[in-house]
Amino acid sequence: MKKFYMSTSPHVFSRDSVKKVMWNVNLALLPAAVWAILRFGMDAFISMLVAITAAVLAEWLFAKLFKQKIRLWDGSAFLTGLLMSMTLPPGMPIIFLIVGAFFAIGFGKAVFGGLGYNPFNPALIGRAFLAASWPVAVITWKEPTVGALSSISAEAAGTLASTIPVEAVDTITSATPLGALGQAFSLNTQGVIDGAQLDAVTGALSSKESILDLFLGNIGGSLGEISALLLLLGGLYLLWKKIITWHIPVVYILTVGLLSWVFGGKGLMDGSFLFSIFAGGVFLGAFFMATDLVTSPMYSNGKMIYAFLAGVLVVMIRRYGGYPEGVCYSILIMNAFVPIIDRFTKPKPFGYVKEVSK
Amino acid sequence: MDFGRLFVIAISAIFVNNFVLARFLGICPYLGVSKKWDSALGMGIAVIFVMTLASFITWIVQHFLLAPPSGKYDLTDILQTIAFILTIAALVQFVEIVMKKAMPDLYKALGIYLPLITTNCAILGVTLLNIKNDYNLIESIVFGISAGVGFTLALLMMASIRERLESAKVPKVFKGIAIALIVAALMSLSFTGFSGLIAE
Amino acid sequence: MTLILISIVVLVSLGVLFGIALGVANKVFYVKEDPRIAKIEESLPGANCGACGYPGCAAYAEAVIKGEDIDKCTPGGKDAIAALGEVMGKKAGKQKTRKIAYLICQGDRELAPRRSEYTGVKSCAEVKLVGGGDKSCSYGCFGYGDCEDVCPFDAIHIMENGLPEVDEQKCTACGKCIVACPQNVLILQPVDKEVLIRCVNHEPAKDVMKECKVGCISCSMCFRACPIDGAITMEDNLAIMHYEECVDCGICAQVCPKNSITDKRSQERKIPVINEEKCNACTLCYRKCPVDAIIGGKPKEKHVIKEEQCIGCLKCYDVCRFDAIDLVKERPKTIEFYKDKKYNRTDGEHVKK
Amino acid sequence: MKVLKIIKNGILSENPVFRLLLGLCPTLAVTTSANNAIGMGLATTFVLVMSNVIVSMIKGFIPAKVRIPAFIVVIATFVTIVQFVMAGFLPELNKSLGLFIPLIVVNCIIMGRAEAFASKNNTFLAAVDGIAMGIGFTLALTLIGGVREILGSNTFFGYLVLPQSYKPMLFFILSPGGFFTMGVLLAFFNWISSRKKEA
Amino acid sequence: MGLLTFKKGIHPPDMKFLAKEKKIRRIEAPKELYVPMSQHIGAPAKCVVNKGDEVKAGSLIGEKGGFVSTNIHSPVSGVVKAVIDHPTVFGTKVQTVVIENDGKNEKAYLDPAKQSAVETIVPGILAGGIVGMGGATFPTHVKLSPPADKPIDTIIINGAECEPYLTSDYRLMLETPEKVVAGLEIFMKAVSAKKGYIGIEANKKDVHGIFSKLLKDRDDMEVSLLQTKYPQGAEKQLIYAILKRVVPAGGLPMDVGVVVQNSGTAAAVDELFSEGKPLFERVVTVTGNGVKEPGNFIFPVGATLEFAIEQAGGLTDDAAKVIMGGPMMGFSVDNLKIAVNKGTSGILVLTENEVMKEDYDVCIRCGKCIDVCPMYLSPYKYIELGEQKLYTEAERWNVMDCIECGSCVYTCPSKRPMIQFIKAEKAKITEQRRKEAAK
Repeated sequence: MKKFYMSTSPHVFSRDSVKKVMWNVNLALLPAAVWAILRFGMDAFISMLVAITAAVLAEWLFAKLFKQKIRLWDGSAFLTGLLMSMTLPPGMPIIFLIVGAFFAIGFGKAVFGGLGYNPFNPALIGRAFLAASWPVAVITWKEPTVGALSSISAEAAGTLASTIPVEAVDTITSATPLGALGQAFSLNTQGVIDGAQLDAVTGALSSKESILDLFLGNIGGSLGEISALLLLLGGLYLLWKKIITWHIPVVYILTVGLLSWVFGGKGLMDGSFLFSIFAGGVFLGAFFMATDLVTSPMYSNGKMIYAFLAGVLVVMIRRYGGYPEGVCYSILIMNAFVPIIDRFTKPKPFGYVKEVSK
Repeated sequence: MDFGRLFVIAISAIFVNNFVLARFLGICPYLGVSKKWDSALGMGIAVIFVMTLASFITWIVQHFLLAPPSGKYDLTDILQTIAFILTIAALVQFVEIVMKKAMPDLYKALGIYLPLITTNCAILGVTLLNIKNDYNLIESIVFGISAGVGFTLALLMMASIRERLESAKVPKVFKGIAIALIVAALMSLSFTGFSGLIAE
Repeated sequence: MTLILISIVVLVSLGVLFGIALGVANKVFYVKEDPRIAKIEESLPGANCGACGYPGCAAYAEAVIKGEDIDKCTPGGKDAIAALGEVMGKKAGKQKTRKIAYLICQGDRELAPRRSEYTGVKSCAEVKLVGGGDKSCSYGCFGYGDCEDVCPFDAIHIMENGLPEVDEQKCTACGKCIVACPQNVLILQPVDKEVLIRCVNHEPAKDVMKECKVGCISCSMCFRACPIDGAITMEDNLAIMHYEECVDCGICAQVCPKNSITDKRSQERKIPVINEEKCNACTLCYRKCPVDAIIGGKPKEKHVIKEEQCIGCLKCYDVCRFDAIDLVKERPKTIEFYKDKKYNRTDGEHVKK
Repeated sequence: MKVLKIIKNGILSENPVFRLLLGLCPTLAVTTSANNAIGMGLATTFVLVMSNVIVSMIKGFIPAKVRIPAFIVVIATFVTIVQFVMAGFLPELNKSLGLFIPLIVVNCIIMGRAEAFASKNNTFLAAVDGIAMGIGFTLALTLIGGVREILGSNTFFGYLVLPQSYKPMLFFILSPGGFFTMGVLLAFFNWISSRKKEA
Repeated sequence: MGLLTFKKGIHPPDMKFLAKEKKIRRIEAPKELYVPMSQHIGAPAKCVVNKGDEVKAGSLIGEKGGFVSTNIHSPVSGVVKAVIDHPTVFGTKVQTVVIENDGKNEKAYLDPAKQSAVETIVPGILAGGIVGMGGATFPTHVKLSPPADKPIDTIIINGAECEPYLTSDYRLMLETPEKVVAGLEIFMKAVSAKKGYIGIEANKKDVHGIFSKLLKDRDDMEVSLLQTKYPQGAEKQLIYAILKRVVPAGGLPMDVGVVVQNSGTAAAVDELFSEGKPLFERVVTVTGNGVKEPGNFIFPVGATLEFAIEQAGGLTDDAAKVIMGGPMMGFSVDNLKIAVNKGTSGILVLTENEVMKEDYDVCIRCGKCIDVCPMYLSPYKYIELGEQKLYTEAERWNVMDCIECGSCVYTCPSKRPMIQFIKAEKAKITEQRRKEAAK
């Protein structure tokens, strides 16, 4: 007699799978990654290649070591590697990338039982580990090899050169735009440049040209933070594919923008909204890191709380903290709060709230 | 009174120099009492309570007994450790006795955590730091409260993550304290993001 | 010198102050509690380290009073366990015959094949909810290993034939597998239990034959051959063994046409004969015989086995200290003596009466 | 024989750090270098031995009710002595150990041993136990400190170990590195003991 | 007018094209019928016939065995061949009357005249053995006997048929809409409800049009067009969609003054009251890519699945999974001897390629199950809790409110079997509650 298949209901399924989700995220990152390679050349390509290979290898190794299911090609390790390399500047020493990828996969993920159980975003853990281990390497920016634009638009640099001391210009223009802003503020507090000169810097940075450069990606910085436009495209793709929901990116970006506008400048309501959201990988964080399915809250109101607090942290760290960008740590810190947020945002089941009475 | 300074002290104690994650104080209860949310919460509240009281009383002991304002003698070096630990031990016991009688409900909820606090180095740490940093009475109390809040925060985060990890397939050798330490490491790594937030 | 004096004064005044405060507080706020808590607390190291999972020794002491295990204190080690055991009176009682878990189903992958392809959670409790399981026999062991999962002693494993096997050495009869088994095919029996009916299928013979090659077809052969009254009964298409009556003679296993009954000693089953020279008339075998098949019992009277009455349970053989019992003759499948009357199990009781 | 067993207990089978998980605060905080670790270990050992000895001597005539405060006073006294010695003779070490010297008072190992062992055994055994536990603690600390120092600053007791080209991972001497090293070592020892059981 | 709907839910491909155009065919009853005594939720009926008894179509063979229970009638005329234990879809065996069909088709219907007075409606429905025909098989007379403190003001006829593949209700409503309306009228009379709604999903616009026409001049009845979404036909969701009333958790529709009845039930009630015909046959969709000629048929209760599938041209070579009911909530069966019963709205056969065979994957906490759960639960959690056997905790997470619609599993990228764990947890909790109640 023929044997039939048996299972509980339901008997039909959507066509989603973990593999599809992960590769879709990778796909969404592709434009930004390609742009980074175009801008930084081989360095960027090698960075990505090494990080991805190391991550996939680490996945295999740790799965063997901890006797877990080996899931090499479902794209999750690939994504971790790619994301990690995109948070780092081009031209990182290869060995650092390998160590970072192994740490990210091994102790960011595998040690908790593999995909789905990690409380922290492994790619960011990898980055934070590298930042803690070799702090200098992580902020050693490289000029883009292709295209003639420096970290801030040439015009802005010209304005700066005419108003502030040369040595200050050098330190400012060689960094990323955000780094430049941070340095300008610290130079101001040190008394190297005065208030008017600070205004010139901030003015130059948040000028239309500069912001357009930021948006289009004509800047220096880490691989993934240079083109807000392409990241936005990728993010919209994810939204369209329903892999992420709007809650986290929208709330996160708005919070960062608004708070930067209020607190980011010299006085209140003096910062630049657009500058703050286009610079420093906010889009990368908003669409690809904070929304990481495993490490973000489960419920929509929780997602909004999470994104809001992360946004607050970004501005806090940028404005008052020791790091110029803050996206990485804001998300990591909020990752630690996710179980608590989940605990308090569980909605009441249908029938427990009297929504409409007769 | 300088509210700005108090705010800085509080932020510093809660986030930047979190007692557990940055200073390594109170690790034993941090790892021991973070298996369940409920006990973590109870422990946390008890710690906040005792830390605040201890900050207050040891400040008085320091400034009126060990090194009185008259400046006639200064016993800080010789007696501080003994005096403070005795004070804390007595305080905890006193609170326990009073609570048991006067607030039996609260005692049921928190009482079991009280003895554990005597040997919690975070408490002694707070009181010693109060003196070391030359805080005045108000600042000491604020520092005590915020250190407790910071401790509680770390404890609650740990507890909620560990509850989630209950269902995770953590490798056998890492089960229990080892994985908790790894979580603490990653948490501490995240909290390095706060570094430089407040120059101390 | 003055510094030292002041120190002493300060310290003493501190001590006195706290002493008085605490003493007064203790008097004023006195609350009664279980004295055993204090005793247990004393036996604990008092480090309040939290290793037990409780927030401090007092909390653990209270939990112990409420029934928590006494072996949770790692710093205290064995001493603490012993001390706690004393307070709680939780010392292990007299050792009875050790029990282990037995599987009472023999329907492995070949004898009782799967009737459908189950896709879902690999767990017996879960598969049972899907149309009563994927096994041909809906009473038997599913073999998805819920028992294996819950065993805290690693004593039970699903073998290649799809059935669990119990490790006699490791099993502690904790009963967790029995609770976990949704089919109730695991039972606890003494480790030396030899004969077991290994089928729980209540269906009529026609259905059972389709489902399983070793299933009980309720032919009643075992029931009829069994020499003991009430040791095997037929209930609802199934032979049921009543363990408190069964004497492990293994006759049922011999007659069962479907091999649904197993006997660990099936090869040895013979009728014993007492060697007169070696017999010491110690009455051990006489007392042990469950069916009164041994003559003797008076001093100096050597024992003789009543052949027609012997059921071959070999209890005498096991108990004899003088090697005076030989196994000689094949035992008949059914013993004539018990054909029309069953015997009441005696277990030495008759000696006293 | 008993002495040997106590020693083995303290160092291996009941190692205070890796087996009993006591005294973790200093274990994590001061192990940024092998030097600090050994300093902390020896200081703790001293307090441990002395308090064990005194406690075992006074155990007879201390009423049960004030036992704990009395022990605390004894321990605190020795800690104060250590503080003075450190400040006087090892100012550098004193500085890097900082707050954690007075905090030896609340190290669970000391209270724990006083309660669990010293208050039940004679002075000699108590002293042996103190030494064994102290050595176990010191060894564990040195191990952690060594690993962190080698990986985190490429030195061991201040001497260069790995070739210069190795760029030390600062991570290990930061606070997360402390948790991390301890966690991995703990897992490692779990693995060893689980293998032993199987063998 | 916007389409009415509830919150969350999923949009599976409806696959109704397979049998949508097929007219309902009346099938000659098979030679042998297996009529189980338990075709409804609640206590099984007591068998009142013996081997050898002669029965006619409509004669009583099982009498209700409790308050929540109902009568069972013979679907054909013939002889009782045996009373045996026969497997059902749940894997358990229940008492079943085997009837040998003599092909004469003699009738022994109830007297229709006696049944139409208001006070006799509910007893009449019981006598006719009517149950909810949407799949839940809850005895209809119980639903229509609300306690005095819960007056019913509205009756909703559930014509949503949100399960993919199934078309039996659709065909029924399309071909005999007047029966559905007449049934609704009887329901409203029975509980003196003032308003009646018929809920139709937007993928059945033609049915909506027919009802609109039929009800054009009536102001006590209305037909509502619902968004095509699963599980639109679940009671609580339907009530919310049409009336925006929220049935309290653990409560019944009668708590908000509503009774929901399936369209098939309405038609059956009409047949009972107009012809005196008790419920012994029903429209069944036999569909799926695993049968050769999908279609809609009227089968007598007790016809085996084997027979039913035979009528639809038989199984294809790659047929791999047989499901009684729809693909979302139906039960898979491994034995084609199981009989069609009063609740069998469809028989679905999936092919080898359509069956999920892979093992489920890990939870990546994407939260999709939460986004679709029409009961606002957290389905992912039930696997965590089920694996650790934390049943009390699961109860605290409101597992008992789950309606087992399967939306979570459908949408899960890892295909995690949440419904299976939920069913196990519910079973455990119910057992525990029963034990506590016994104490």
